[in-house]
Amino acid sequence: MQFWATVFLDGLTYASYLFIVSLGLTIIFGVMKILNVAHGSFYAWGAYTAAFAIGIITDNDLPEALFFPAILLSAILVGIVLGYIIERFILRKMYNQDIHLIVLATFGVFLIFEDLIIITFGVDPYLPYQPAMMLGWVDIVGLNRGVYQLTLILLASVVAFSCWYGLTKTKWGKLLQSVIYDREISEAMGINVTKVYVVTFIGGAILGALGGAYVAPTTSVSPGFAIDLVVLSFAVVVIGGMGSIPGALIGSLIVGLLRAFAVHQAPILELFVVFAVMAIVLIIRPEGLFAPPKARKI
Amino acid sequence: MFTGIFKDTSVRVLIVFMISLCFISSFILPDWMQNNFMYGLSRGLAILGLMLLWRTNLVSFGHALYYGFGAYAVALCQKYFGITDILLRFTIAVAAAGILGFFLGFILRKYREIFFAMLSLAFSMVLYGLLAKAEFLGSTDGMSISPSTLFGLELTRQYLFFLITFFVICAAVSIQAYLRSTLGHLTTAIQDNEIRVEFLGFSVQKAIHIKYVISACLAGGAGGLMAASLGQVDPDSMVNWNVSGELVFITIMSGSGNILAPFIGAIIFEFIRTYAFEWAPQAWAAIVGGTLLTIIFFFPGGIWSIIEKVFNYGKKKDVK
Amino acid sequence: MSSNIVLKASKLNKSFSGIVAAKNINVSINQGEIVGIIGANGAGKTVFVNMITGYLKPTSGKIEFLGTDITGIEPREATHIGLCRSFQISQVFMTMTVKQNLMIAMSLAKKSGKQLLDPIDDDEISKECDSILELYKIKDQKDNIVSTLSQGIRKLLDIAMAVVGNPKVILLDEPTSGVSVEEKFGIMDIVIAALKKTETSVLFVEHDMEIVERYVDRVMAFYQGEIICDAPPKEALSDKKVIEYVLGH
Amino acid sequence: MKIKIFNKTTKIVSATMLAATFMFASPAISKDTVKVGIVSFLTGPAAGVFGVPAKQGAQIVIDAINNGTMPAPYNTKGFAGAKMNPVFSDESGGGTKQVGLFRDFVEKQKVDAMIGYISSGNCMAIGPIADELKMLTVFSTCGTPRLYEEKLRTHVFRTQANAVGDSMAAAKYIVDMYPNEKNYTGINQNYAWGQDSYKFFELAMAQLSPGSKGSDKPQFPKLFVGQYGTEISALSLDKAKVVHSSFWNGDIEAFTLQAMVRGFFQKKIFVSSVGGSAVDALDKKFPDGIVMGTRGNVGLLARDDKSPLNVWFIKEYKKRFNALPLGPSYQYARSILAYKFAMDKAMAKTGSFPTQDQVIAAMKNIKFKSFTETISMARGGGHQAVHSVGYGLTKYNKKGKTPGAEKVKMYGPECIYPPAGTKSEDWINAGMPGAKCN
Repeated sequence: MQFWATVFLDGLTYASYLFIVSLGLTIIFGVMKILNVAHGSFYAWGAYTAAFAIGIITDNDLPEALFFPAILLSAILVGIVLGYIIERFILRKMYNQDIHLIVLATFGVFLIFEDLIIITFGVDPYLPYQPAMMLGWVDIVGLNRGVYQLTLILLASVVAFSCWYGLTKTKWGKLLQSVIYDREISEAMGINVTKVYVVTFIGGAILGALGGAYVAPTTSVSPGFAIDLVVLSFAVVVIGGMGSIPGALIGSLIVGLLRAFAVHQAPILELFVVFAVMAIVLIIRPEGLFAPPKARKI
Repeated sequence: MFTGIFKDTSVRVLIVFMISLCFISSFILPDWMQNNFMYGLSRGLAILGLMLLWRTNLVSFGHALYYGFGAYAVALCQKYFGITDILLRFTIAVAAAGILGFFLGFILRKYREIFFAMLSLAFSMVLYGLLAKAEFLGSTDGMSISPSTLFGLELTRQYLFFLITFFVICAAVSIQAYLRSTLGHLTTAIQDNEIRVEFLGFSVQKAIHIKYVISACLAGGAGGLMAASLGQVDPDSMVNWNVSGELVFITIMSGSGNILAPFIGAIIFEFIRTYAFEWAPQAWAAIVGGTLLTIIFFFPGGIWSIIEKVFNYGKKKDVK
Repeated sequence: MSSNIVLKASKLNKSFSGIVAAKNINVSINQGEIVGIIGANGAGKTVFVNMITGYLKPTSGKIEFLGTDITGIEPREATHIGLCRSFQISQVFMTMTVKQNLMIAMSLAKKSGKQLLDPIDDDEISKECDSILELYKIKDQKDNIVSTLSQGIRKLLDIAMAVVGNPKVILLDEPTSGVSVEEKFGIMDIVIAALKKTETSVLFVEHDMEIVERYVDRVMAFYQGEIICDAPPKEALSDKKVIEYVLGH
Repeated sequence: MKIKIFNKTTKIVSATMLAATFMFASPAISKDTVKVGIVSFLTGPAAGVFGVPAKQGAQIVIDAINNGTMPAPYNTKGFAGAKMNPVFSDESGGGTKQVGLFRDFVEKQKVDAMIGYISSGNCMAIGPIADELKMLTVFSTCGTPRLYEEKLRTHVFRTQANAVGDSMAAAKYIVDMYPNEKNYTGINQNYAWGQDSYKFFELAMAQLSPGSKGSDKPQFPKLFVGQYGTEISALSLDKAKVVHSSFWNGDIEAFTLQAMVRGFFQKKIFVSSVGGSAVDALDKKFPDGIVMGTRGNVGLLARDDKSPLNVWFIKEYKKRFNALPLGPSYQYARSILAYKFAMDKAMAKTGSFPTQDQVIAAMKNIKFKSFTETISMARGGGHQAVHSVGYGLTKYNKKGKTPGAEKVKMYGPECIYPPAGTKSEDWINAGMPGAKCN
């Protein structure tokens, strides 16, 4: 009992973290049909900026309550700035290009931003542990849990809900879905697709950054810590179905729980299992478990 | 298959280029450059393989799977059977990758575009997951590889380089033979119109499968030679996803114009890497990324298109 | 007569999830015969053609080709046994030249197995291609990239690629659709002349009644998946069922 | 026809040659400078707390020796009189890439020696190549015992003792301080260093604490993962109270943080063989009472050591980088000292500027004075250093407002390393014959 509860909770925490990051990735793919490797940069920059902000707050002994707004703001800031730059100056020039070229371009962008981090923030690791420390821990089924990590689950649920609401209940969301469904038609219907793209990309970027920013307090923010995450979130997105939001949710749950179980039972399979599932899903359901609807083209 | 292959301009240029490369690098250029040529030519084989797929508009974001598989095949054969003969090493690497490619091909030949890319990525990461964690495979340390021999004799770097060049020539020439064949043209035709190919009476999937296995063999051979010339294999520099990305990058950088392009591209990449690392050890990734963007935006045809402009060579002979 | 029946379809039925697209179709085509298939859109013409060439599998029924049962074979096998087709929207390799298109088609028809690894530019095949280009009057276009050529030329190339293996039967799916009025007779003259030479039986789907009257020996009129009339053009086009359901006046 | 092709190709060839001559660049070395490649992590997760402090430690000593401002016994100017011209390079990117770079250093940059390397994975990769290319190489930090136990090296030295001692000492410390703890588990990075560290910890425990039992699920996460929530749960569920870890770089910090906020250290006895760096990074937040090692009498454990070299080093380091030197700073500086010692010794012997072979001969079996103790290259055929290894309990020093340690125990080399020529594994399993512990 305790064992399964633990595995579940570990998995859930990890899944929440994956979900926030891969949600941005999947939305960007769904709308723009772009597989954005540079998503890792959003994550890393979000983390660094948040770490930086937290540093400022603690150094000046500002009230600890500021931590959370600071985290949120740095995510938004990073998302808007990086998102806009990349969309405006790289991707917009490539929309009609071959999809593989675009992936490669984002790979290039990723490499560049990796090093820009070192130039901007230096190589010393940042340890913005204060928020996590502030919340302390609670005992769940006889096991201490960092409260901060648990709030990650909360954040993920909030993001998931607002995302669902935004897409299904608001005008903007409907707009977005029509673009996802068929770009040409929507353009013909007079939707300003370029505008939709910018907003989407920035939105996705903010989510990526938020993932990083929120995880920052639980880890040592050091150069190159986004590399593994990029491909991991790819796995999540592919498993769930590229461009599908419920897919991202299910995908991250599957990956999170599987990994948790592997670490507890057979640590050696930890990495293997995730990608094995990715491959299997692609083989039996190439479109992913939750493939978004596709416009039929004759 | 090979009848009159040596009348082919591309083949002649390739051979002359390779031989003169051997010449200048052993008599004119400083020794260290030989390493870069060696790595460049070895990796070039993998690029050649990706180029083939690219001509059918298939881009594999997991070709490091075969690259690494070939390399580890060499490493394991040394560890367990003490095989160090370069000919054996090359054959083993090619065969191992070929077999793997043959089986995965049955699945992958059904896939196109991003799904093909993603599934290949998944397969390569499965291998990575195993190698990085399995202690008997050296986990993230990988394994070191002793210098190659030939018929029991120690090989100097010099001769290793010559042999690699020789392998490369053989491989490239056979690829040219393949490209000028009906089958070769067919695969470019597939990219153009699959339905027609089916109604001309040839199975599209079969054609793609054949091509996939060929490119797997090339990537495997590349990995094998790389392992032999570097003396070390490890998952992060042989199998991880960013290695695949790097390979695709070099492919785009080289351009799909000609069988010589991949090798020139790969060699240039080696020099970029070396100098980026020497001049800016903390910003080499940015330099590589910058080059990548520059190529994509300003030279979509890759280096080969530049060479064509400069020498206005190869236009008519080009298969496309 | 029955001796030289090349293609025989009996009791063909096809339905897509309940909707009937072909109902109890019985057809037999003789060697060298030229048959026109007419009918309003959705009458089941193309479905019929697709079933014959194996692009669709009939729900029930039997197709015989030179006496052997070929029901539901793969398109490529159909091609191999000499049952070819052209397409409503011409299916050619846009990025290649006319000659290259035909070279690929020809060498696939002539070569097999290891031969496929021999160089494609092989003199005798090249000669044969030229003669076909000659036959289809597109020789002067042979070094142009297809995407730069007119619909008419593409149609001709499309058909030429279908006949390289000199098939017994060829199905032309609306050979003149999308072709300019000036071109259409020219094209048909060329095609029919060429196919008559090789004694190939032709089955072609056509909307254009001028074309039908002018070239076919026999007309099959389709209506709601059924053949409502199978007769020489004169009678067929004066048949009142046909006038009512097909010609629609 | 032929001629035409020939023209084209000659063009291509000449172009290549042209390009080549552009790239032509290899400066000649005069005898008044020695060019030395110094490799440590300058990018990636290991840069901040390992690579960069290591580089800084080296810089201080190199400059001091070049200017002759180093305290005795290293107060003579230069290395065998020659100024050292260091070329710093990045260690990240995996062993294969490092091997490629090593070849560049030797054949392109024509260095006189190579110093450094932190990751055991890289040392395992570089070792064979160094011998193959006949390049004097001094490893500073990496600790896998395989390096010399697989085969002796001709051109490779290591001024840092290997993992055996760290694990032995850890086991001894546990036995001394917590004699009743019989169950232990571990979390170690999944590569040479982590695997060996835990392996020898297990072997040592089996000998030193009869009836002790290792967990059946020790954790071996991949390097640089950064998220350990699940591993921490797994360890917490494990009934073993002692948790051994050889984590280093960003990982130890990430782990400490994530474990700290879950009250992990209150429930477990955590033994960290390299954790020193995290202590400074977390400063006063770092939990007290963690069994902390620094792989030798350096860094955290050497803060109060009053020997003149050490005092000088800490002072200089503070002055220049406004921080305290960490373990790696000591380890790299130490390698530089060993190199100078050998150069001068060879110079004194031959009377002229020594060749590489003379330097190698000179470096074998040396006993050279390091910051806190004299280190002898007494193993691995005179190529492998041994020195004492200490552990202590972390204790924040309220007055000095600096992290520190209490209950520090140092274990001498003769106590924790096998005698020369014996394989560590056999020696431990045989019950450590001839071990001299005080």
